[in-house]
Amino acid sequence: MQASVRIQTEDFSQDEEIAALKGSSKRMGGIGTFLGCARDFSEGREVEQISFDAYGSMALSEMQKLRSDAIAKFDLLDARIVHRIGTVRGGDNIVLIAAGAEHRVAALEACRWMIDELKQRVPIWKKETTPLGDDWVTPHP
Amino acid sequence: MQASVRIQTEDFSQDEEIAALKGSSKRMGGIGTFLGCARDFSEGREVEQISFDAYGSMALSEMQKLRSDAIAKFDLLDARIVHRIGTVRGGDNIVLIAAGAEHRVAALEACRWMIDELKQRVPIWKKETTPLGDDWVTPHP
Amino acid sequence: MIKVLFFGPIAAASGARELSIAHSPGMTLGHLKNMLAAAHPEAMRLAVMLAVNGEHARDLAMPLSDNSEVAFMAKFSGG
Amino acid sequence: MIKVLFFGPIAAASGARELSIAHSPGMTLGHLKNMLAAAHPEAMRLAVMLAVNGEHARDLAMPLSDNSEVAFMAKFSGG
Repeated sequence: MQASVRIQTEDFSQDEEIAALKGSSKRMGGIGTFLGCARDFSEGREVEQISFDAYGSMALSEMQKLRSDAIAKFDLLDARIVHRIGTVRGGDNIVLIAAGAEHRVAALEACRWMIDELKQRVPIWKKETTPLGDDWVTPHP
Repeated sequence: MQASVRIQTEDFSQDEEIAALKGSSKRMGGIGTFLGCARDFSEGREVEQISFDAYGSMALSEMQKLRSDAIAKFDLLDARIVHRIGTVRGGDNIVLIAAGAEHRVAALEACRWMIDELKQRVPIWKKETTPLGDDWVTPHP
Repeated sequence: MIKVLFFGPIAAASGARELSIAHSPGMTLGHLKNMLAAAHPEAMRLAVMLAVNGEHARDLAMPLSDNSEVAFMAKFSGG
Repeated sequence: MIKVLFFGPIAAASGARELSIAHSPGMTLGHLKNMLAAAHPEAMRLAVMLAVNGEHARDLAMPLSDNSEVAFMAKFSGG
């Protein structure tokens, strides 16, 4: 079975991640997931592809801390985080967050919290390629 | 492709539902899902299996309204709802809610709203089989 | 005739999933409910929601047309 | 030597992903930042986050040991 927290160039399967998550407990009544995908349009411009750069070792350790923090904060039974790097195109998967809990509220709130925190804490950078050239994305405050 | 809203005895694949959801727009940047699963333990008792009964025609039409309401309320690009009936065991899938939007907040909030509303609006009933016998579940207020 | 539907806990308590009740002129949802409460008191104590022809109904004074489908439903527990 | 890491927008602006800077006794994170700002002013204007040996660092008075790995990072945009 693959690790609960990963950074990888290849795509992932939501079914496989959910199966791994479920494997950790039969007390799991609710699983919340967030899947971030590449949009083919951003800030009014067509986007041909998106490339990701990461400070790999720090990103992985920050994602591992984030998973542990979420499990403790929301009393989760398990959680998984997978982020792709390299180059993706419109419609492709970028990031998957999954949180499993006894009940739905914790699972969904943890999911929301993890994706918000990931954007703040994890050293990954996104470059959009448009017909006008490449742009490193500056996140909105 | 299968319908966006379904009631069925057979299991479903999250990957297939997400692929169908994504097919409706390349502007989709965030997909939130909620997966409800059968727990093998409830209210302090072991649960051997869970059976669902539904007022099929009304349940389907209420789920279709719920999907349309969520799309309008959260400005979603698409949404899907699948609920199983019949009998399931610990760890099995029961219900999948998926919401796709341009951005993550709408996708995750819609997901939370849809599962809460589904429990209020959709005529489906759950029976738990425990070592002490069968119990129709009375939801907490 | 009025087609009455019972599901889940109400079907279990009444031992029936479907009943046919004769329609009479001026019959309301409240009349039907009282008839069923007399015949199936335990089951009908669970009936906190009503639907007429697949739509939620709350007004017991609602007149019922012949051939209506009326569901008496326990609190939902899906999801 | 101090190993300096640049990623994403900072690597693009500086044209470098990794630099080796001689370590000197008493050297702080602030000293290193000033040296790099002189050599790569445009890139270093983007550096709003710092990490020393893979941990977030905020205190510019922090002394740097020899062989430290220091990353100067633009605002994150993953997810």
